[in-house]
Amino acid sequence: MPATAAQVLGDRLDTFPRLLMRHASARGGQVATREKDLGIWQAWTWSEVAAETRAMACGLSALGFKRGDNLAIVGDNRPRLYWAMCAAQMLGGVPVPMYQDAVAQEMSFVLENAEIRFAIVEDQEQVDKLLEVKEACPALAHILYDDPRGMRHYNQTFIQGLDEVVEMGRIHDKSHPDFLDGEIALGRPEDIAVMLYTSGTTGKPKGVCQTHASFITAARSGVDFDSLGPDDDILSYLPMAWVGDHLFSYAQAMVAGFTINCPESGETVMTDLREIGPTYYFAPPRVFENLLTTVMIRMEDASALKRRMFHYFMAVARRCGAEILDGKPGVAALDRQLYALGNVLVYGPLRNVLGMSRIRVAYTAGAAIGPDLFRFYRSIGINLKQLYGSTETCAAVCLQPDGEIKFDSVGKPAPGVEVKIADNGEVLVRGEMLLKEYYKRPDDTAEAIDREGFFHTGDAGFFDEDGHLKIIDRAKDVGKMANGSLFAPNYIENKLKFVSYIKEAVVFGHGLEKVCAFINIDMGAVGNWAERRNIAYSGYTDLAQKNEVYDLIRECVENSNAELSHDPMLSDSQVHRFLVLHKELDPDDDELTRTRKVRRGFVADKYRVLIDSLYSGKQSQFIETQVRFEDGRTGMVSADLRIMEAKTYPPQSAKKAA
Amino acid sequence: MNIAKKILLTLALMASGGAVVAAEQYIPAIDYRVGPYAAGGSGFFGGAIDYMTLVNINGGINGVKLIWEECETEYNASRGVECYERLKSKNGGASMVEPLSTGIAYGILDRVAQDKIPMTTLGYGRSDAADGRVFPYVFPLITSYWNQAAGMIKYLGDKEGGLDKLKGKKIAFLYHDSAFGKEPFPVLEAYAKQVGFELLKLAVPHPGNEQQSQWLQIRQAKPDYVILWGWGVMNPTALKTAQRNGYPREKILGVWWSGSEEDVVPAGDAAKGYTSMTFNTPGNYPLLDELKKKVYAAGKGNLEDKSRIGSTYHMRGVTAGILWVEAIRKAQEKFGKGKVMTGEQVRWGFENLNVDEAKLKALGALGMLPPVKTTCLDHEGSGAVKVQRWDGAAWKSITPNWVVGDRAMIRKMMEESAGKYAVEKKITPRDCSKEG
Amino acid sequence: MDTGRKIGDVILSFENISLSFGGVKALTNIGFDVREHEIRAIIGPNGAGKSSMLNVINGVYHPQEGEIIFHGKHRRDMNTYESAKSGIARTFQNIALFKGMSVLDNIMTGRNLKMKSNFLLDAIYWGPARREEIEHRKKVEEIIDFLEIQHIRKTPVGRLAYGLQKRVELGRALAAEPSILLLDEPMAGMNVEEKQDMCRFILDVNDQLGTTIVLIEHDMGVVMDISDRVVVLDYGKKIGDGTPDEVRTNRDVINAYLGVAH
Amino acid sequence: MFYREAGQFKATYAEDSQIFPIRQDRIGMAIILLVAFVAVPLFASPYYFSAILIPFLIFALATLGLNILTGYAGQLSLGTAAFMAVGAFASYNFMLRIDGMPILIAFMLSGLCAAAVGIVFGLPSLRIRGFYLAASTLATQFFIVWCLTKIGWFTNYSSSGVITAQQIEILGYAFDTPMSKYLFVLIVVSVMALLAKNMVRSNTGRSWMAIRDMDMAAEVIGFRPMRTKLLAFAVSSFYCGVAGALYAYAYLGTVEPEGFSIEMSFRILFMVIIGGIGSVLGSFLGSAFIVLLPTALNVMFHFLEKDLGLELPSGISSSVELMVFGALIIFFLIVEPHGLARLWQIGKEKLRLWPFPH
Amino acid sequence: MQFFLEVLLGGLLSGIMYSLVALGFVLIYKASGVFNFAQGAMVFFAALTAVGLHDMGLSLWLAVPLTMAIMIVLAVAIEKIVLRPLVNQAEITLFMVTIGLTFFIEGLAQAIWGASVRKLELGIEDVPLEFLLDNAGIAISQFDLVAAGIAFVLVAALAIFFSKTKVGRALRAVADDHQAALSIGIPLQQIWVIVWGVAGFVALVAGLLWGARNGVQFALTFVALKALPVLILGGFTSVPGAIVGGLIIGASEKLAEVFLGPYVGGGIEGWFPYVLALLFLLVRPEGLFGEKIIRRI
Repeated sequence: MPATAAQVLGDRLDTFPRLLMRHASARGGQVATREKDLGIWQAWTWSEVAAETRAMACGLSALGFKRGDNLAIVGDNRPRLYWAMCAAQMLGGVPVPMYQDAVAQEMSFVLENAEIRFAIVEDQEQVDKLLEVKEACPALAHILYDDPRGMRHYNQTFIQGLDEVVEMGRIHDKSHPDFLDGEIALGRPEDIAVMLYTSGTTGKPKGVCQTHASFITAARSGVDFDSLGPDDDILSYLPMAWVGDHLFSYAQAMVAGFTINCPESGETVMTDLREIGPTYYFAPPRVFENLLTTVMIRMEDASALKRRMFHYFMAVARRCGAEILDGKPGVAALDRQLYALGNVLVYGPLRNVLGMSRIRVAYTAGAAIGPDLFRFYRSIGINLKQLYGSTETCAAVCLQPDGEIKFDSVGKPAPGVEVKIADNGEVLVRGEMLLKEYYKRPDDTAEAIDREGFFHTGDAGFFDEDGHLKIIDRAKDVGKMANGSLFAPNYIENKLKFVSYIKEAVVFGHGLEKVCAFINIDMGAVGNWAERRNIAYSGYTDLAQKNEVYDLIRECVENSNAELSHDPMLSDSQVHRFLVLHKELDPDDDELTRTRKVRRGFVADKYRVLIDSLYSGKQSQFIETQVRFEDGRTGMVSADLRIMEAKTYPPQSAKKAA
Repeated sequence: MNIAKKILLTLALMASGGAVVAAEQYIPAIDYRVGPYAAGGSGFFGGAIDYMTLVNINGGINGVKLIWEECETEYNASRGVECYERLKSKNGGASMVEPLSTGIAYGILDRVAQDKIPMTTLGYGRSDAADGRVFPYVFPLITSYWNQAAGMIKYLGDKEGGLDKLKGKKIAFLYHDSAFGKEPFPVLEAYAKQVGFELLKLAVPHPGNEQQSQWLQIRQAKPDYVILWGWGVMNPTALKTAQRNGYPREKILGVWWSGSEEDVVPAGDAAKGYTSMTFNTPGNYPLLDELKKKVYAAGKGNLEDKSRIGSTYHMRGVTAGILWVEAIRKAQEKFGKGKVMTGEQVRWGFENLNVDEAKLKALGALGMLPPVKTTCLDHEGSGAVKVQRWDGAAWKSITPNWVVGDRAMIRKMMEESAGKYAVEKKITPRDCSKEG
Repeated sequence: MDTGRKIGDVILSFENISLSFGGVKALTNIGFDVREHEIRAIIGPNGAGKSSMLNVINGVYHPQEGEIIFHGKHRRDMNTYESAKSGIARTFQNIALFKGMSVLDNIMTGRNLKMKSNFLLDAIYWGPARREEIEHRKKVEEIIDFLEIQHIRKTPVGRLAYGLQKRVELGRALAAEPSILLLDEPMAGMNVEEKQDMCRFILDVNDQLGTTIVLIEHDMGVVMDISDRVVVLDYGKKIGDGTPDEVRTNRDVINAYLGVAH
Repeated sequence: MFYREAGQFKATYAEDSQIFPIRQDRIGMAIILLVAFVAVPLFASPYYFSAILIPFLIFALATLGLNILTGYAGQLSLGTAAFMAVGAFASYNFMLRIDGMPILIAFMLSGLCAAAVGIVFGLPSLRIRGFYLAASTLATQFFIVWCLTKIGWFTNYSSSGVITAQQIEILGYAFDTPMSKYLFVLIVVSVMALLAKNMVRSNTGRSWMAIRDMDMAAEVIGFRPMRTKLLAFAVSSFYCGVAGALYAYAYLGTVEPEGFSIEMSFRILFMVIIGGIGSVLGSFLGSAFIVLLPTALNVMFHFLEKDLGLELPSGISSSVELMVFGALIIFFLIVEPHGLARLWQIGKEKLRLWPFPH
Repeated sequence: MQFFLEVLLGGLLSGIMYSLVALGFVLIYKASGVFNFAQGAMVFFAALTAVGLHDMGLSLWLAVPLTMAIMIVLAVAIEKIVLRPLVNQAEITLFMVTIGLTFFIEGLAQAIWGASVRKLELGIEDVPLEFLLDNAGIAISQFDLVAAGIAFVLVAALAIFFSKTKVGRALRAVADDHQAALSIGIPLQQIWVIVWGVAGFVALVAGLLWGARNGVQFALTFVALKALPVLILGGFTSVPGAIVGGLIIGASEKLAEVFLGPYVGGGIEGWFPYVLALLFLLVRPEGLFGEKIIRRI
């Protein structure tokens, strides 16, 4: 096979199938994919992966999969599902990875929209979902499953095991050895490589069509940026339908030739992370935040001595850890010594138990990350960086270069990417990694990409003095206060949410005199805090209304106010009054989206009475709300909510200037 | 945590202990003061240490002071070996060792030869070790088990009016069922054959606190004498059981391990009139008075219970002390007076001991122990014993002279046995004619 | 393999089995049969002799009277080793796992009859012994995968929740690749979800591996749902035998047992 | 704390079922072996060899033997010393009566003799359990020592029943110094410990543990109780037999049957329990504890007396040593009823999860 | 025949002495499931304390009750310091802890009273009954008869204690089922103190009798070894078992030693009782009076 592969390839590494073939010939014996299965890390080398993928492609072709067809891929991160993407690409088709936890109805839109004929799914569960919507999607002609467990009695002819198809493909490949190479050769960089559906906060999902060229460009710039190579390991555990996973686990892996590692199951991700100890890691802020919370909670149970040691060295790390990681001068010699000691006693072991000992580079993206959180990881020696991007930009607009990490910016534009700020503050992007189009949505495409070829990200931001991009909010959410100053609710909310005690915050201020806020406390963190102080409480509602909790939250709000006062553009957005809600905002009550974003308008309407009280200067307000429990029943929660004033600070910019 | 640290610290100290070279003659005291045999251990080592204290008070051996260090073995062979190994190289090296335990003596038998440290086994251990050609470093001083057994038969014969009168008699041998108890078998069997008495061997399983069946057998067999070869709790139990079975204790003759106060006192009245062997003549001696005056009056006595001064074990310890000191003194005569002797030199001293009556008299111990004269061939040096009787309050000697059995016969047996050992261990016996 | 199970011939049958302990009769004149590939349930109130029946099947108890016909051979009783050897595996009413061992080791024990290594080879742990160990480990991992207990693979069984222990015990029995599987109240003490899982496993085993299953269970819903035929015992006597529907309408059974429930 | 397990993933079952799956453990073990085989011989004094290390290793081997029986197979035994005696006297006779018998073969054969005796005395275990079995094994203890005392042939008709071990010589090299004896014992013990570990982690060990944990279930899944129990008795006795031979040949040199007394059996049982039931590591820890503690206490008391001038009557200090020893056993059992091995395991877990508490 | 009778009687009387020691084991095992290895040490400690006090000038009538008080203090201390932290631990752990206790008690006894051997006179002469000796030619010790009498009184007292008193019934309840006992409100701790106290009392009686026989010395701890085969034979949990077992063991070991011993070199008493007990167990694994072990699965 290498011989033919070489012929096909030439030197053009411009499509993913060609990259795969190249790896198979250049480093055929090295491990390409691992999966924890049956107790051990099963491994496949590049040449095995190439062979499997070929066979799968041939099999698909034998079933009638043609150039231009879309292939739905549904399931957890399984090696064969990754390979299936490449198999589709070999035949000139387009893989459409879908969220595996979506319910059948949610799936049917994509299936219909993308005119899916072929679907490769993980297991019985996904097959069942597809069968549920099959009526609605008459085009769906073949469902291939990876895991045969429980599939014995599905005797519908259109349901087949992937094994069978691969076997069929092997025979097909043998009898038509040139067929697939020909198909691969037909592939062009400007072909659409993958279609990723964006969930979108409003409206129906849109299929973002990305070409081989754009994803390879995006991947390559990242790979070069951090000099990733075939010896790196990454844990592939994020949904395959998310652009982040596609960039890191597929595109970059194909470009750099590093190993992707699929966890055994959702529950074992943390264990598997620890076992593999990846050198390259990617996670949304939420994951890092949860990790930190568990670290802190687990440390609470430690003996007093150990706890003291931990906090002492964490203080040392806060003081100088990030600077030492950045290789900045000016760290006191004593601090360096202490940090080295801390590295033996705390940071090293901590990285180890988190499974991050071997990490060279870790990225976070997808949402804003709290500076404290960010600083924590960097200070214990994990090279965590932020990147900025979206599905439409192959998740690669800005990156933080090593040594130039700022906690509140998303870094500098990636090589080959042009970024400018529109007059209304919106961030505009141009470069090869832009989407080709929204699938079957020419209007939307035209709206998103202007005539100059700039993509409108919808985010508001600005460049700071060092040329780092700072994102403050969604452009459409940015409003004006009554006095005309900028009001960026998400920015303020995120600031509040970075405190571990606050889970959600909703601020109001657009067109108003001052800013007020609803707060949701974090049950875990505050509960723990309360227990340590022997504050008894019976549940969320009770805990939320404790005086001590209010004082705690006020402190948090005031801290955030103090920080805001330093920002010339946002110092008017300090929170004057707040209340702690009597219930947690919940997607089941439609207050949050499924991705846990606040539905601002809905909340404002639902709690109108509370907002009125906030602005009317009342000290408390009674409210009764209907809630939906997990089992579908509904009930009422009521409480007399206190409203509290928070201290605000005069703008500090004047001083700074002086 | 703290304890562990201390242990480490002391272990470290222990390891470094060997380096100090002292101007004192050092004797490790591998003793036992707890456990079932504590009475013997504390009495014996009490006596030996008391005597050494006295020697020091009197100015040492030509000015050389004696020092000693104790180590508790609990009569356990393994711990005894550890004690020996730990103590042997301290304070410039041990000059000699005396474990007062057959098991420990066996455990260090090879080691003392290798370390060139003489070991005395006063009245126990391998009898054939008296053959100094095969066992150059072992000294079963005064009387080995075999000579003692010979002495017993001799005494019984004398009692009957001649050894030949024992012909046709029945002698029961009631023994502790162990190496110790079986040691005199060859001698007794040889005598039985030679003299023509019937030997009835009765084993008492360890620890010997129940002897009903043995004494019933004795009651039925009605032997003329019972030789009691017991140890520890076996002794009072034997006497008590004899009484309850109506066997006259006057006809019971005990080995010296069955002849201490500790063996008879618990038996109470059942012991009155019982006889046993000893190699000390019970009584008071000027030496004991000196001990009381100089050592105990000064509060330096080793025994907690002063009434035990002069008791069998204590006197036996004093006896051991005398012999040790005399051996060192003898060695100094050859290798330099006032110097500290090495183990090898002390060995020479032990091999050339000559504690005669004049010497004993000078020490204030005339008659307390028989004269001892050792040679390269004979590491025993005496072979004499006495018989004592318990009168309900104290032991009284009942043989005016020292009793000695057929030493020639015993000597022959010893040489045979030692020869066999030498062959097994591939040892070439020394040629004593070449020894100076 | 292809189109599901077919219930085959009788492979095990009992005639007039009577068992007593020191005068107390546990079973009296019990007779029934088990067909290949079927799921056969034994039901009855507490103390009806259900567990005793299972104990007779795999040779823990030896009946005083009666005959057992196993694979066409007539015999007075079974013995534990032989029955294990001839492919009868079981679980126990009160979980009988090896508490000191991990889940993995517990299931590995189930494969002991398939292992040829001896203690000398084991001691050297090189060559055949090691190869064998690894080979069987693979099989065991498949069972672990099947029962979805990957995450507790190396946990000592003593620390597991009840439901999981039951699952591990089933795993141990499955490791022997039995032809007949005796399950003594596999769902006792489980919550609804755990019961559903267990049901699924039992059906899968029966279906995919063709294993004959003899089952004691209290949950009537489950029994009637999954079993092919049901024997009803009461006070050591058989009072009913037949398909779930037949049993459901049997007068004696209703009086003795079901009547209480419905 | 020292454990860095991230990235130590297992790609094969062979890797996963190693004795030490964690790299740091392997390194630790390598260091221990290096110390035992190189550093100790270079730096230790003869005292350590002959009074501490050799008995420690020999008792560790005997403890390992008993642990196989009691810890793994669950059969409580109090006759360990008797099996050691069989080993010691058997090897003596093999060496004595067969010319040119290689010592290692003699040890093997003596182990086999002990194993045979073990099988015979293991037969009651098929019916008797728990303390009843333990007390019954005392029959072994007394009977065997009695036989060795009574039957002259065993001791080559030595008048007192004492035997003197021949020199250890392999291929002309005589192991006659404390260090060489130590190395000899170390090699034997290391190899046998490895073999034992292998047994307990494979089917043999599982069969023992199955019988121990739930004998009825073990029987039902096809383990044969008789075979399993007797195998445990045989293997256990084999280990004890070899330990006994080493005790005679590499440690004491001259032994009497009474030396293998019931106290010794108890001592070994203490080692098993203090060290940790069902743990190979525990056998070594237990042996170290029981062998070293009295010595350490003795040394400490001497230290207190001599260097701190704490004058105690000589009898009392021995008694107090005994009391402290007893109190420490009680203390350790209260702190960790499952022995030192469990204590180490907990500590290791803590280190692995450091800085987290659990 | 007469000799046989003599051996038999002697054996039976010795057996009673064994039973006395075995009784202490049974009490503790029955009530707390602890195999108390320290029973021998307790016998030694009790006897040594009594004699020690007596030697200090106290009359026996004072020394013995005082010793009993000390034994109760010891029982309380053992319960508080040793047993309470180990509630619900495995049998073997509890067994082991009593071994630690053995060392401690032995050390304590010798630290207080020294290691020397002491004499104890109870005022009962240990001589053959002349009447029997003269008429039947059978030597039976007066002392043994008294000891047997005391043993029987003790057993009777214990039997009454167990069946008639409230505490005794509570003890039995605990023995049968810890949980049940707890649920009806019997404090386990208190029970343990009582049971160890009673065992201490039995140890004292055994210590006095054995001490008067053989002298009060360390070797008293060895009498425990004589009690073990009695326990195996009689069952760990049965008071009558201890008595009957003692009688059987005593008689048979004497008969074996006298009539069998001479053929095999003698000294077989050490192991014969164990082998006998072992053979017996093979027939009845739970001992003579032990509760039947039912293997349930």
